[in-house]
This record gives sequence, structure tokens and C-alpha cells, in this order.
Amino acid sequence: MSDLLAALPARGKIALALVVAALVSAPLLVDRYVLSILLLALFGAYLGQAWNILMGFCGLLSLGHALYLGLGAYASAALYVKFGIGPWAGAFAAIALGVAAAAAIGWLGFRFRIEGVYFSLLTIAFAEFARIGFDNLPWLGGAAGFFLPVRAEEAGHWHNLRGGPIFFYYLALAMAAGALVLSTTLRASKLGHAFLAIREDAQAARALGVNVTRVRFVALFISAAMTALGGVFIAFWTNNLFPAQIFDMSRSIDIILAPIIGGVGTLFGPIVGAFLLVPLGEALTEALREFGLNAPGAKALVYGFLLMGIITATPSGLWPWLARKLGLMEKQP
Amino acid sequence: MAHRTGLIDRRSVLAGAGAAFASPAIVRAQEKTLKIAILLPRSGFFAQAGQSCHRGALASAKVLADLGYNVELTHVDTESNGDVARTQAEKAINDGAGAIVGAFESGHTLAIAQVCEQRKVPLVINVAAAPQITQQGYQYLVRNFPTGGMLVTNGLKLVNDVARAANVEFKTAAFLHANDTFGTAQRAAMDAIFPKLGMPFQLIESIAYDPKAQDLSVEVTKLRSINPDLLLIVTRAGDAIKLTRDMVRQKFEPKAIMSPGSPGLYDEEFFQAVGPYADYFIYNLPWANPKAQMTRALEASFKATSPKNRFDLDSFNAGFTFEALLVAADAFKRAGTTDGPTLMKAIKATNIADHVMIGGPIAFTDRGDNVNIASASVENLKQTPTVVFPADAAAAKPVLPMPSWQGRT
Amino acid sequence: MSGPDNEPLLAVIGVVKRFRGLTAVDEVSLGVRTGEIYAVIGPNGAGKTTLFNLIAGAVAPDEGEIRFAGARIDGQAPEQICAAGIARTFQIVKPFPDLSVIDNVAIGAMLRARDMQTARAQAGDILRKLDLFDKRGQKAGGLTLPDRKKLEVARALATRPKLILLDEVMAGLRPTETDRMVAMLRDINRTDNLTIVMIEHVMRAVMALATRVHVLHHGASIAEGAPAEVTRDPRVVESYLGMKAAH
Amino acid sequence: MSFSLYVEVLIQGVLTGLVYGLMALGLSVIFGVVRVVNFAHGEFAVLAMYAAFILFGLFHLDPIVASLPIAAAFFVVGYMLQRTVVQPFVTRPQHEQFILLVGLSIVIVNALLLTFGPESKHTDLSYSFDSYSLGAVLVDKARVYGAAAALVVTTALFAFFRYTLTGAAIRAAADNLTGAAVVGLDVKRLYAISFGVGLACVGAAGSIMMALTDMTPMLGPSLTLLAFTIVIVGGLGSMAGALFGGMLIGVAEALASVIASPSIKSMVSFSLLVLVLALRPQGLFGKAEA
Repeated sequence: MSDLLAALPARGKIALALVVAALVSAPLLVDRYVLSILLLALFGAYLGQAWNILMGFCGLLSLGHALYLGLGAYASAALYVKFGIGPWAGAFAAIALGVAAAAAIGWLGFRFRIEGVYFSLLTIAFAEFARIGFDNLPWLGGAAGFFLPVRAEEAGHWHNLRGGPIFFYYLALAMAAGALVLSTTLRASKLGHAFLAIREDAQAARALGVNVTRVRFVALFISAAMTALGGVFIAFWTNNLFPAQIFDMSRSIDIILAPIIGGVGTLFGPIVGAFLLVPLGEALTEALREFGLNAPGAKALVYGFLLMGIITATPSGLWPWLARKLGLMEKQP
Repeated sequence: MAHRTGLIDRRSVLAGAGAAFASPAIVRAQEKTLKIAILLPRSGFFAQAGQSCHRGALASAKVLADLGYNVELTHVDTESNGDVARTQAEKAINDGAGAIVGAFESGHTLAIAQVCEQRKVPLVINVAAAPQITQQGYQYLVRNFPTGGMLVTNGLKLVNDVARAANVEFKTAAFLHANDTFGTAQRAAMDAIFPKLGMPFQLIESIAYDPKAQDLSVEVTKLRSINPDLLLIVTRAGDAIKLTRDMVRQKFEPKAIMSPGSPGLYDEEFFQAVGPYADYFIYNLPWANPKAQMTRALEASFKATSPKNRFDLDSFNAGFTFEALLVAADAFKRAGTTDGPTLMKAIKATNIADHVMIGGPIAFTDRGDNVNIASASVENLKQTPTVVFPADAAAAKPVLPMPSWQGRT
Repeated sequence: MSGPDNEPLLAVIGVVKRFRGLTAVDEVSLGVRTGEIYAVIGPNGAGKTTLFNLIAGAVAPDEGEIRFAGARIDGQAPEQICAAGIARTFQIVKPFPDLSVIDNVAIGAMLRARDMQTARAQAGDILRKLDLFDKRGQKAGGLTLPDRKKLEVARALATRPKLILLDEVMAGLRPTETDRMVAMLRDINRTDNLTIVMIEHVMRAVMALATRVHVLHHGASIAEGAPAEVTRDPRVVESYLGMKAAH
Repeated sequence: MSFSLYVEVLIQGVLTGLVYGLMALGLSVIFGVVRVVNFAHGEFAVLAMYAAFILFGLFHLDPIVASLPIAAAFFVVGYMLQRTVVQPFVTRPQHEQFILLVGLSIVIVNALLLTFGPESKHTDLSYSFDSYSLGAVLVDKARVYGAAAALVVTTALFAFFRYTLTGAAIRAAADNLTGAAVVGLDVKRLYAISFGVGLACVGAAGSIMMALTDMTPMLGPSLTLLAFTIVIVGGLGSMAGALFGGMLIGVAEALASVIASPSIKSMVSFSLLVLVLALRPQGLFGKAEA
């Protein structure tokens, strides 16, 4: 927390306080539709930050983060449904499974020096492998899906993550805020500097005594654990899991769009990106409806063009540009 | 705007009136129209099916108006994305939707179901087969669509009926299905139900194929080596084309190819793609009753709203989408209010005898399933889906065994 | 003189490294005593940088042995060797371009600092010594080449090594800067008793600093001794200085 | 029966693999030279399929024949695309290139959806449903023609790289970019030509695929993944590797379908991919980097 405040100039602190206050009071101020959008943005910000720790800090481009999300979701859901073990305990299993998968990828990747684009393709391969594997796993429903019971009498059982949209909104808010604090603390720590050194130049980092393999594993583990925890959220929030949806390549792409558009490697980039892209999608839907254009695909078409435009115009993401304009720059200590 | 015609079932009106009088909940002003939001995956992965359902929704407006129902339909694209389905459901309810119809895909349907549950707005499911949907405990949903188990049970029974009617005997069968949500649910039902039904033939192999497969040639080669009398298939729209092409190329000719309920074999694109080879496929699934008055009304409207379509009706998708709207409209008429709990009570009390799909009256169990949905055997004859069983709805006799691929034009 | 049994601080014993049949380092042996400034010279392609890579652990030798402070280090990973007390610079500088100058150095200091605050404080001290303190907030990628060379040295020093391997850190510096670097290195060498092994083409620096010089040619040692001695060795003149003179 | 089953499945795997190999070759050429991974590759294949579909509708042009004009058109598209949109990204990090091309793929898919609708499209060819019989073994005519066409295009490409000056220049640029710039080659132009050649491959392959199967706008991502798998297994930047990788993946998936279940066949390709990455990262046909 102190690291977070230290990283911001006075104006930034005020802006952050205002945003936090607005988000905390949002359920009182906005209707449920807007709240559902905010929830998606917060959750997107959370996952974006998890991915950003691996890519933005440590320079490892994972294009298969849906893997950890899906494993976390299935692990916690299976424990809950099959053995009656609640999500808090399930979260540990989810994290353990996510980290185990990360260990396998890391072992292959780092042991055999699979780097750059090859590492990215390795992550895709694992996610796809898991998708097909779960599609063919009858114990967890296979492709037909895995379902959590939704019982009215459990509605208030928050300890089992059984709650309404406001509960999940605050949960997403807490997770996003937690991820921000964690990212900031990490970034300011020795470990975080080791991440950055590896991202910038692994060989130079090694020569300065950084154990590159070990530190990369740590980054991968933290990122996978956070993402797997996100999977627990998804499982208990949506109550149904389908391998074709949760492990899909498009899910991995969704996770990484926000941090890249917002600014890879920055603390606030993933958050800014998520709070831009999610409402942007909704705004496009609305705008096209206003124009009376009821053509399926038109929205995605515009969205695709906008992605290309943004990434061409602001190479290092929107947040660094925005922060400069507004004087909210993260301080370089 | 609304014309009263003689089409409304008197019983349902009476039932509705009875419910209205019996219900003390109606205290608020009586709304004149019910806004229904129809959420369908019209772009993205499920676009083909979503747009097929959408054509049904477009055709429904006039039919419902003619039947004297005051409903206003809004059409929403879920983009084949569960998150979009959820937020758009919230949006639709914000914009005044008193009921929601959708959403073709089981995951999206459940995302919407959650919103509807929390906001006490009824969800009438047009298409979604996962049995769990009505087992998860949602109060504000009904499904006018068979579960995978119902489809398979009815479908397998019809296999026997049709075989007997055509005097054909099968000794062996193989089951080929897409390994997607629907296909796997069907497979699970098949594994559970087949042994219990005492079918006169043996199921020698079940083969799951990758729904992302670019072609099915190896799958067909495998089938050829098994050489069953009967091929049971559960495909998706495009797969049926690939499958047929490879079966013709490899001259694989079982006595019959039947589907115990799956999309693909009745879609216009299937006929377009394989032409005469589309004939003699038989699929046992719920179907619009060609002899029902309401079906004709829907067909007439369908022709006007989708003039490019070769068929009178997308009998499956359009039929179910219409019926879902009918359920909501009918309940509104009886309840006389858009108040969610009251409307839901009316929906649960639905009893519509005259409707589109073959089967008994539309009515729902406590869980919200309609167990009266029947399946018909439909055979592609002269490149047109034709009901061949049961006899009271049949437009032709079943052609079995399947004539050879060769010599078709 | 280090170690109880008079073993040199760094001992390279009969080390061989081949790349695809080409012998880059051919049975090279040398010993560097604590506090020495030891220069390795030779024409381009003589195997000097490969020798550094072998000592620093970037590549493992095919034959031979490398010992540091009494323990074998050949085949160890670069980070282990750095932790043991050997720091290195790269001939082609490798700054962390997107990080600030002070963070670049602090990452080196991290190795032996309790926390980042300490590391950053130590980094500040080193930057002052190298006249880079004023540029501490700049991104390293934006520095001029001479500054990047200095940063390379600063970062290596920040790991608080017993021995530092300097790979052509004078190249590209202006004469005045070379002199400052020479003075700084001599200063550190004296006050901290830091052992320096340097590859250098700038003979002015070699002559000014080195206590001993080792000459490589085609991967093999051809001479070793005091700078003045070595430069008079006819083989050296022929192989290296001779070439230069021919220019 | 069993033996002929395996023979047949092997032949199918090889023939289909050749066509996919040609598609993958495009990815390989682009990456080998421009060092940009074309994440919209499958979408371009689908675009080519639609182009073949239109040409068939207008002129009744066989998609296998149409592969030539479509390849030419795609060359121009690729050339322009590299010059205008992709060039600024050549020096930018991989994840930014990724977003650009993901954006492009979203644009292609949805433009196709808007224009043609979601229903699958096909071409009616005289040989669509025919096959050759060799004893008990049946081989589709369409697949034979498609594979032959893929071989012809690949041979032409091979000749281009081997015998033309531009081809030699591209190879030089792929081997040593700085060197190429130093000897005065216009690197930007070479990039554009390479991107063009890469898209020409995928254009030809997509067009040929239209003779084999049918297509919907949503087919793209799985084709992109397939191309990746083939290229990694065969070796990025190796022409023979792409073709061989295509055949290997084709055969492996076909065998997996027969021996295990067709639903897990992609798992076999991904396992192959991981194995190759671990044991021979340069791919089966790739040259080890110095």
C-alpha cells in the first residue's frame, strides 16, 4: 500500500482516491446494467494485472492464460460440487493446479530454452491441449459442461461465494485493488527489479547475479496463481463451465487486450485498458443501435479497427500517454 | 393493431382469467403491452443458428399480433459471448423488458438466467438442451425445449417406429457425434438410455469427433471399416455437409442414417451444399406440425419476413423461438401485468393446446420443463424436410432403406 | 597473494573452448593475484571475449579448470559466479534500456543489499564516482555510448565484486574520459583492493593501469608479463602490435 | 480391411497435409523474413476461400484454377498491407504486433459475416463427390487435385527463391538483415514482397481448400493454430519443413483418429508441437541458429 502511494505524485493520489471512492459507492449510484459493466471491467483489470506481472514485468509473452483461468475454475468447482469443499479451500487447490501447470510450462520453456515467439506458442499449445482434454473428460461433464447448483436458500452464503451481483462486484473490486497493491509492492521490491532486469536483458541480469530461471518461475507462478484465482471467481459467479469457452484462445486474447491497450509493464495500464475496452464494446453496441444498424458483426468490425488504430497510434499503450497529459505519471524513483 | 381472431384457445383464456382472478398480486396498473427481449447469438461462433432463430422471431411479431397478443419485441445480439449475454440481459431489463426469450446456447442461457433470477424477470428458453439448466434451481425460467435425454429417448423410439413402418431391420449401429456441448450431452444421454430401451439392434461403436475438424474423411473411413446397418449421428450445421461429402466420396452406404435429434440436416445450407445427397437422411426431433393452424400462420408470416428462405419455415429453430414468445405473450395476457413474480406464476401455469410444434399442450413442470414436447421423424425427400412419422402429422411415408448415393440427380 | 597456499585469486588452468571445430580458446592458463590489474590483449578474434565468457560462466569450457578464491567455478551459471564475487561488463553494452540509470545500477547492488532502498543508496554512491549521478533519473536507453560504457562498469561494481572483468570499457571514450576512467579504476583498485581483469585495445589505458599483460593470438597464449616487457616481445609485436603498426 | 484402412487414412493425411502445408508455408515465409507472426493467417485463408467462392459463382471457375489469380491478388494485398499497416510494427515488440493482427483478424471475420452471413459456403464441382478406387482403397479426387496444386505452387515458389534475384535477396535478408541492408538491398521492399509471397501462399491454399471442403467466417482461428503447429513442427523458415510438417500433422491426426478417438486428434498435434519445441526447437527441417 505504501509503495502504491509512494509511486504516485500528489495529483495522482487524489485521482486514485476519487476513483476508489467512486467505485466503492457505485452500487448506490448506478443501475445494475452499468454495474455489470463495471464488474466486467474490474475483473478484466484483475486478469490483466495478473498477465502483466508475467509479460509487463518479466517479459514473458503468454498467449494461453485461459489455461490457468480454466484450471482454477474447474478445480474449485469440482471440489465444491463433488466433495462439498467450499471455494476458500478450493482456491488453494485452484492455485496449486494453476501453479503446477505453470511449472510444467516453465520447466519445458526454461529447461529447453524455448524463448520469444516459441514460448508464446508453447503457452497456446498447453491451453488448447487443456481445452480438448477437458472436452473429453466425462467426470467433469466433458464438452457438455460442468454446472454448479444455484439454490435460493444459499443466496446469502457469502462464505461459499454464493451472492448477488453486488457481492460479486465488491469481490471483483477487492481482487482488482489487491492485484494493484500486489503489483506495486512487487514492482518496488527486489524481486520486481529482478523481473524488470530479465525483461530488459536476461543475459545482463544473469551477469548481475540474478537467477533468471528461478525468477522467471516465480513470475510465472504468481501470474498463474492470480489467474487461477480469477478462475474461482468465474466458476462461482457464472455457475457453469464449458471447456470450449473457458479455455478458448479468444479468452486468452481477451485477457491480454486490456493490459496491452492500457500499457504493458505499467501499474495502471491494465486497469485503464479494461475500463476503456469493456465500456467501448457496450458503447459501440449502443451507438449502432442508435443508428438503427442492427447488423450482427458490425460492432466487432468497428472494434477490430479501433484496436488496430489504438495500437498504431499509442505504441506503449494509452496509460503512459494519458498520465503524461493529466500529470498523473507514475514516479520514476 | 391487435386483431382478435378465432385462433386463441378458449381454455387458455379461461385459465388465464381464472389465474388473474385468483391472484391477489395484481395491484398495480395493468400494462397494455409486454416488452420481450430476444437474446440470440447472431454473430460469433453460433451465428448460423442464432440467425436462424432470429428469423423465427421476426416472423413471430405478426402472428402474435394476429392472435391478439400485445407484445413488443426487441432483438439483441449476444455475440456468442456469455459476458455480453449477461450485460445485455441487464440492459434489456433496464429498458423495460418484462420477459426475456433466448438464448440458443446453454452457457449464455445460464448467464441470462442468473440476471433474470435476481431481477425477477421471467426467462423463456427457446433452445438450450443442457439438462442442468432446469436442475440448478432457478425459479424464473422455463424451457420449452427438450433436454438431451428427452431428445434421445424420443429419438431412439422413433428409430424403431420408423424401421417397423418401413419394414426394415437393423442389426448393428454406430453413433457419431460432435464433441461439443450439445453432442456430448447427447452422448451422455445415449450411454444412459440406450441399454434401458431394449433396442433391437446393437450399438457397436460411439465415435466423438472434434467440432473444429476441417473435414471428416478419417471419421468416415473409420465408420466404413465398422460398416454398421444404421448410422446414428449428432452433427452441427456445417458438419453434416462435410460428413455427407465424405460418405459419398467413400461410397459408405448404411441402410439408414438417422439423427436422434441434432441440427444440421434440415438447414438450408445443407441442401444447398450437397443437393440430392441430402435426401433420405432421417432426423427424429421436435418439429413444427405442418397440419396445425398456427404453423400455417407462422409459415405465412415467415415467407413475408424471410422471403429469401427456400422453405416455408425453419421448422425447428423458428418454431421453438416462436413458441417461447407465445408462452410469454400468453402468460402476459392471462396475468395482465408485467410484474415479474405474477407473470412468472402465469408462465408456470401455461397450458396452450394449440401451438406450432408437434406434441401435447405446452405446459411446464415445477422445474420448468415442458415434458409434452414430442419428436417427429422427418426425412429429407426431394430436398425438403418431410414429416414421415407419426402418421397423424406425416406428409409422406418413410423411404427406407436409403437408396444408393449413385444415380441421384 | 591470496589464499593460505598462495593460490592466485583467479586461476585459469589449461582451458579449451571449441565452437564447431574452431578452437576459440586453446589451452590458456593464467593466474591473477588479489589486487592485481591484469590486462588481456590480442588482435580481434584472439579469443579474449570467449575467455571472459568462460570465466563469467556464460559458456562452459570443453577442457581445463577455472578456480576462483580456492574453489572450482567452471561450469557454474553466471549468476553463481557473480554471487561468488566476479562481476563482468559486456563488450557490446547491455543496459536495461527502459529502466532508469539508478535502477540499472541498483539491480546490480540488489545482490548484496537487504532491500531496494539500500541498493538504491549504494547505486547512488557508485554513480557519483562515475559522474553519472546527475543522469540517474534518465532512461538508460537514452544515454550516449560513453555514458553507457560507464553505466556498464557502475552496474558491475554495484555487485561489490572481489574481481571485475572489464571488456573494452575504454573503447569509444574520449581521451579525457579515458583518463578519468583510468583514475577511477585505479582508485577503486587501491581503496577497495578490487582485482581487475581487463580486455583493452586502448594501449594508453593498458600501459597506465596494468600490472601484468597476457597476450592471446588465435586462442592461444603467446606472452605474459609486465606491460613494458610484453610490448617488446617480438611475437607480440608481430601478431598484434605489428599489425597495428602496419596501419 | 484393417490394412487398407490404414493405407487410406495415411493417404488422406498426406494429401490434406500438403494443402495445409502450403498455407503454413505462407506463415513461415512471413515470419522468416519480416519476423512478424501473422496471427490473422487463418482469417486470410478464409478470405481466400470466399474469393474462390465468388469467382466460382461469377465465372464458374474451379477453385483449384482460381488459386492462381487469387494468389496474385493476395500478393498485392500482402504487399500493400506490409507497406502501410504492418511496416511500422516491424521493430515493435511482439505483443504489439499481436494486437495489430488480432485486430485485423476481427475485422476480416466480421466483414465476411456482414457480407456473406454465417451459413457455410461451398462450390459445386463435377468431382466434388468422386473418388479414385485402388482396390479397397478409396482416394478423393478433390484431395488429389488439391494436393497436386499445392505441390505445383510450392515448386513455383521454390524456383522463385532459388532462381530469381528478388528471391535470393529475400533469402539473404532472412539470413542476415543487417548484411542485406549493408549491401544496399531495399529492406522495406523485400519485407513487402515477403509479406506478399506469404499471403500468396495462404491465398492459393485457401482457394484450393474451397475445392475440398466448405467454409464459414468462423473457421479462421483453428486454421491459424493449425498453421502454427505445422510450421513449428516443420521448422519456421524452412520450405520443405512446412510441407513435411503439414503431411506429418495430417498423418498423425488421421492415425490418432483411427487408433484413439477423432475428438482428441488435435491433442496429438499439440503434443508433437511441444515435443519438437523441447527437443528440436528449430523444427524438424529448420537450421540450428548459430
